[in-house]
Amino acid sequence: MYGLNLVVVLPLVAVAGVLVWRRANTLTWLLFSLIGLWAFFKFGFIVPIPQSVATIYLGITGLALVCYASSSRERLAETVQPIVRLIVEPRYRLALAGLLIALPALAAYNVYADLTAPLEAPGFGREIHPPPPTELTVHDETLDMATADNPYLHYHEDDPEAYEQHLENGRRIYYENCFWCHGDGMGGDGMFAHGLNPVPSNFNDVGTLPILQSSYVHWRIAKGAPGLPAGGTPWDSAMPAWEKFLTTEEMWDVNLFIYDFNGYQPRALGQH
Amino acid sequence: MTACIRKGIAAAFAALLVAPAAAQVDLGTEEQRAAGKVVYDKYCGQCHGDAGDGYGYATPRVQPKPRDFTTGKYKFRTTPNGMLPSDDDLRRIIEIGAPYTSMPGWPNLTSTEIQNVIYYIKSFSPDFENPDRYGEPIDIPRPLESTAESIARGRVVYEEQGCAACHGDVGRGDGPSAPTLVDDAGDHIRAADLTQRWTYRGGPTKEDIYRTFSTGLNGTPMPSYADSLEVEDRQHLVNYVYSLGEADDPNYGTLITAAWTEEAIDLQDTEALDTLFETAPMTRFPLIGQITEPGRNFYPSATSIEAQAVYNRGEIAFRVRWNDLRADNTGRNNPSLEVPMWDEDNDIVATGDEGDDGGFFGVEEAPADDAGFFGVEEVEPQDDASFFGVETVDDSADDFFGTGDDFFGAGEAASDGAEFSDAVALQFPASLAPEDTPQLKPYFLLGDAQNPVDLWFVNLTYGVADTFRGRGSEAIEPTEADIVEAVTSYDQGEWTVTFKRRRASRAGVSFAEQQYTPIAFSVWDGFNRERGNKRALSSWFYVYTEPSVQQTATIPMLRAALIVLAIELLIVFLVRRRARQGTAEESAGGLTGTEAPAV
Amino acid sequence: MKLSVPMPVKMVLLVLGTTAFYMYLGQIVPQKEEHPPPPVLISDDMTTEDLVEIGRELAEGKGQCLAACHNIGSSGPSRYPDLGGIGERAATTIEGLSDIEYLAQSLYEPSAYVVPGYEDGMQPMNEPPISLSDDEIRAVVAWLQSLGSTPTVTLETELGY
Amino acid sequence: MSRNKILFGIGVLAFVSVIVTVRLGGFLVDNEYRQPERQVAVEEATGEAEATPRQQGIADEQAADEAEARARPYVEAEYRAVPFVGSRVTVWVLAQLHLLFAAFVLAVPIFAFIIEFIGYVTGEKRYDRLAYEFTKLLSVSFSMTATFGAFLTFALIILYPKFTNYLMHIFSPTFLPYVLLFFLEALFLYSYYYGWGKFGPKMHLFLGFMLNVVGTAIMFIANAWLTFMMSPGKREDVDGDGIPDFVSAVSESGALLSLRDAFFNFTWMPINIHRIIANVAFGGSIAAAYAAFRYLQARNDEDRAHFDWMGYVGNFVAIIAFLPLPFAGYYLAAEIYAFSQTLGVQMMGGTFSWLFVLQAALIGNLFLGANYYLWLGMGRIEGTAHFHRFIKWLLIAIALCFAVWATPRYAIASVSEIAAMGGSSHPQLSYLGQMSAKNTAVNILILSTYMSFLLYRRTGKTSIHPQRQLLARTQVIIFAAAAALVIFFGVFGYHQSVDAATRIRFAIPQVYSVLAAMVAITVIDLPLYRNARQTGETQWGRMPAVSQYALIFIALSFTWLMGLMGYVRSGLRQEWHVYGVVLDTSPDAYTPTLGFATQIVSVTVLIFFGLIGVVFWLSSLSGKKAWEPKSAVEADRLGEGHAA
Repeated sequence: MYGLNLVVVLPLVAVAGVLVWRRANTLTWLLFSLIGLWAFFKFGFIVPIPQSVATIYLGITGLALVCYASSSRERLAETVQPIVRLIVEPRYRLALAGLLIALPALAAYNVYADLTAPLEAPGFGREIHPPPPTELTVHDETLDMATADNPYLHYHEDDPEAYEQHLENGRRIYYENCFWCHGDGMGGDGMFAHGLNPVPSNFNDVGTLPILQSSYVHWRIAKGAPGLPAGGTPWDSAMPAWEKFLTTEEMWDVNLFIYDFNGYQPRALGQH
Repeated sequence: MTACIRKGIAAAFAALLVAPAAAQVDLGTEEQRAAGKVVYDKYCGQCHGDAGDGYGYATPRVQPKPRDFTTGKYKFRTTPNGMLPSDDDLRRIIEIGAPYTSMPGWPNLTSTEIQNVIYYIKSFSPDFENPDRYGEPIDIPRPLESTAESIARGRVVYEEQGCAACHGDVGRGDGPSAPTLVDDAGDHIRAADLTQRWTYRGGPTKEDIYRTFSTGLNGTPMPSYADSLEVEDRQHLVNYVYSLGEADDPNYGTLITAAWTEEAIDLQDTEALDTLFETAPMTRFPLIGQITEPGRNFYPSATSIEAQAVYNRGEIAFRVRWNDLRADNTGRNNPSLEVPMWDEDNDIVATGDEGDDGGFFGVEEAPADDAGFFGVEEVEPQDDASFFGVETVDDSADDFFGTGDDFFGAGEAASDGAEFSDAVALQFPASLAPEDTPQLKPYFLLGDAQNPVDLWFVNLTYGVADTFRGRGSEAIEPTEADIVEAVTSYDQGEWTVTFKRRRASRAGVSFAEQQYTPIAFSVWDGFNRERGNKRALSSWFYVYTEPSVQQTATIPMLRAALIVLAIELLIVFLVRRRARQGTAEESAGGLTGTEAPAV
Repeated sequence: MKLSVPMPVKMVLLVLGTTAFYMYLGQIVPQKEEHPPPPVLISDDMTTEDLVEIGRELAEGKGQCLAACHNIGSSGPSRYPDLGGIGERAATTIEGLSDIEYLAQSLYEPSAYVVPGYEDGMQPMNEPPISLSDDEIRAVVAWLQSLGSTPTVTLETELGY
Repeated sequence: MSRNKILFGIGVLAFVSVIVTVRLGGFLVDNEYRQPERQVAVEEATGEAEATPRQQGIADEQAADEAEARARPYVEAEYRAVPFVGSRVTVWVLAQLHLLFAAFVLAVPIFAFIIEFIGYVTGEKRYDRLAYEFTKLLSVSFSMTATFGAFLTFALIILYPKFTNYLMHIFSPTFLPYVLLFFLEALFLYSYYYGWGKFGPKMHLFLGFMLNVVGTAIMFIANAWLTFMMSPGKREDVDGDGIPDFVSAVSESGALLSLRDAFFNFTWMPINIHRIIANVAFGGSIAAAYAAFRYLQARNDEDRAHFDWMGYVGNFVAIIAFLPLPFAGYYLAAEIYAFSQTLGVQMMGGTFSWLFVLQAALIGNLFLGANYYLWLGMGRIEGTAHFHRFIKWLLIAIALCFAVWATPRYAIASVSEIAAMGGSSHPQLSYLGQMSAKNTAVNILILSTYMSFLLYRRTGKTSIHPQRQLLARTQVIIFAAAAALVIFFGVFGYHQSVDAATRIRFAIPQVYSVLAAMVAITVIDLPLYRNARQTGETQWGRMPAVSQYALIFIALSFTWLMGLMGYVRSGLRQEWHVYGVVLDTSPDAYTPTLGFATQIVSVTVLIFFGLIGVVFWLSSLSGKKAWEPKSAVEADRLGEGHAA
């Protein structure tokens, strides 16, 4: 749901509910907030968020919690008293000793995990949908990207038969050329997808086709990886420039087909 | 209403009368098949053909070929050899697919949809109406434990049954007969590489392996051993086959860590070299077909490659290994060989004549619609013919009869002489982007005009390394700026190639310590007629030269622990001291401080 | 004795700690040092091929053509026209102007002719902040010609400016 | 032997040994290669003592050197270098220090004057005293500003002679007015400060007013110099096509065409506006830090109460000025973009894009610190417990906005993370990395901080307005509506039907709804709490020490932020002294890394705080009791002159 990992999020919410119900004290709340948010940032998303961002968030969280704990005398006392009691009162001696050992151990483990983490190739920033050019020339035909639309889309209303023909042609093109990477079901999981980085575009995804104009998709089909701006890391992408192999009509047909197959409408033309 | 009930009772009686054989004939209702057709037309027809004849849009470029549903032959079944599959068998393949083929799993389909599709698929073949073609699913016993004895017994069975003839002595799919295997349609079919369990089409578990032995793969040379082997021997065989592979998962990596060594790297001293590489970390990288530039390869032979690296003060060495069903070390090959457009389509095989001197690749050319498909860029048929003709006449004669073949009997190899040799290449950027712009790399496919790449190429006919500079697929030129040495060996279906070069380079990339260098791989299988741009390749990965002086984790760990402990003790000390001191400040805690006591 | 840290010490610690924290933040973000483009020298005996090479360097560096404005074959930013194939188009863009004249005009007086569909936003290349010399502009013209056609400019060519 | 004698002895000894060493060294050098035998031989042969070849050689060399020195033409140096640190860092640090003190000196009179005016109108004495306390900080800071200004000028002339000369060429006519204004500034400042209580209130206010006018004028002149370096000209639609053209103030070779255009150049006014607002915020925070310093030093309740109040007012001034600062910043950035796309792209997308993540961290800290101080301030007033429950929600809102603002567009991520995300943007977080989300966050931050103020304002008071319930509810509704509008535009911007250009334009209604809400709520709040019944006494001076450290933290963050923004404003020009006209050809022409810049900024900030500490200390002296002799004997000996 919304990219959240419910297995982690729901228990956290449940614990929070219990704390509300049991009227937990400030210290418990603070500890819960810190640990809970840590768990949320680390495991709460189906697609995990990068470590660097999680660190920023946790830093802000920590700062906010300190502010909260010390924002009034009563609250500070509420927060600090249990800790002072733990340290001072003899009956907690065992717990204190445990804590004294556990925290350095945790720190040591953290260092260990850091140092022995498997090496990784250096990362890079990549724009998934980089800005398109304003104008696109395919096979000596220049399109204004802002206003161009699939020339066969209108057959959907005008001439269903011709529409079907274009769709069928698009289907042929797709399964002759595209499905090795983009997948039989267009999930971006074709038989070669596992060898590619970045992974091929997933056309089932609501964040791909519906947010793009069909002219954008046409640009991507026609110019492929070599036509990407630097932000799209053209050197890594395996998308061919299909204008070398396909006619303009064929590219528009496959464009039509992938939208139709997934039941999406291209994003409406922008007002310019 | 009553009519309905009556009809139902009648149907029940009818069912009772024709049982038990007819109970298995479940062809679904008209509506179910119609519903199945809708799903089939959307998701299946493009490969299996709208008429179920296994000839869809994708078929010409796909290997193994999509199932022809009109024949009623299915590979992966729980039913005895020659029988029709059960619905569950069909469902299993639809749900999870067949790995490393173009048949994906369809997790997006509901159970009902799958059932409907099954009914529709069944309607393509009249066999499904014949109760005699149905067989009881076999009983798959619980797998035996993989003891040494069991594996040893399995090995005996493996040898007795002649498995090695196709699958090779250690299971790399490199048996002497492997190059000659064809399925019922006459297409070449690869014997499974038993060492790479994740590529098993029928599944990687012991149950899956047992099932394949016991039922055979209909339509392929893989027979059923249900009659020739006792259940127990099959189970031992399962254990042996299972022991050949290391994992169910290839664990593909993204980085080679080049291990530091003080020792000299001598390519000629095989033993020392093996010792060097024994400890270097090994990474397996996925290989895929080159399908973006002309000379596209939709069914590459190699699906993965293992790589290692070691380096010392002056030199760096890479070792790569991959499995190949035959050492084609007699032909020609180089990265800039031209590949005619039509050679992309595996479909040519289907109509090929075994005896033809073109081997699997008859002269029939591409189907007509394909010629039109490439429009202006199409290679003219005349050229095709002459190009092909010249090639085959010259090379197959020279190479094959001239040099012979160490690994195979002349009989097997005669029909498909090694026109092209196996080859491998490492690819590096010709120069590294400055440190602060790590994102700039050359195009992964042989670079581009502005950002060239260097290829360390070994044609396994000669076993020496050549260097090429690539500025895109069309502009690959030999260079001699740096000397790369190589040694090669082929053993039991596995190629091992070791490259060595000085770390510093005059024209190409230098390997500094603790540097991430992009690396990519290409593998050519001569048997699969891979040459030039028709090859298996990888996208960019990295090689990291590990620091020559390794640091242990102990001291940093101790330091962290001690610092934390010291802070803890300090806090405990301060708090206790303050608590002892009295009562007044305690309630205010550390907040008010001492300078400004509360009013 | 009451254990307490004196106020000035606390204050100094606070100041040092906060400053150090911000400095640390500044160290962990990606670091990039930008150097001005190196000067490109044009000597009298350069051939057209040399000029193309220098023109390309100028276009990437000092001329800032490719940094934020133009692209070649639709790779890179695309606020202004694609330069891919411009050498071929240049001869026919404005009637009466040869390709060299047209390219020179575009560099010296960009506003004289604006490719339809684009805004007039280019700065004259011979004026600050770009300030290319006439010879450098010849080199850029040679490079532009080489995109899609054969360069013919030499250092003697009259550009008409 | 007395100490003085020992010291004297050591001095003599040192002097003698230096002389001896030098002489000895000279003797050794002279005799190094002497060959007595040969010299004797020559003497014998010719009968006269000839110069040795070596001596001859030395003499020749000297003569040649002298001749060369005489013939050497005068060459004007383009650059001179400072060893170790380099010229750029020297000028950088000096300029920054000058600017920080100047900002303080310009800002304090603004609010001192306003506070004095309030005191004059309301007749409350404490305002007058507060304004005086602020002004006390001025005189030392003023000398500091002048000192660093002189330092900076010398450094520029010595280290960048050619460029300084060029600036003189352009701006020489402005120097005389500048000096005159500076003189007037000194005049007004000292008469304002020393004339406290000596002039009539109106006259004194007039002096304060003039002080501000003159100060602002000085800043405007200096701004012209530095903005000229960034944008040497203006934009005007010359050819009438509706698109503004760039009109350069100087010729191609750099000769001045129009002083008017050079002075009123394109970025001059945006910088003026941005600086005035930023100065007030900065000045307020420094004054608050001074109050904190005094509060922590204070030994009696009266002082504590006074400085608590002063810190509160200083912080209030800082935050109120800070609220519109992001908008002024956007305006400045937009104008820079309009002046030159290259500069604009450089700033937002290029080298400096990470700087703005850093800026987000600083501003987030500022907001958090300011709110925190207000919440602690509720502790001054009795019976405010029921307001504490709001703190949690305000804090959550602020932390959320802070997090959104600090979310980078493209995160630093490892390969496996990128592989998992399918790119360097996270499918969910990438929305937060965009301008639209950040605008939303800033607006909510501002609204939340305003809420904190509002809450603080009503602690200890109960409205006696007849319509109080209705009015309070209206306030809540306005607040909720503004927040809802901001969030609606922020979220709706990402809807499929909205394209990117429209989404960015949604920032305008967001800003207007926030501003409108703040004005409307204030308008309602004034009558609502006029003559409100006091339910709890505000006990000034009843603040925990940590709140005072928070004030110092805020001042520090402000200073650091100013240093950082100075780097981006100056660094934008890259290798140009004057953008597009005078190229920097010194070895320092490159743009340093952000890491290096933050080091320099940190060093500058530390120096500034060291010096401002001295200023604080000096100012605190005037509050101390006059020195008195410790004993009667001493008093007798020293006489009675000190008593005054």
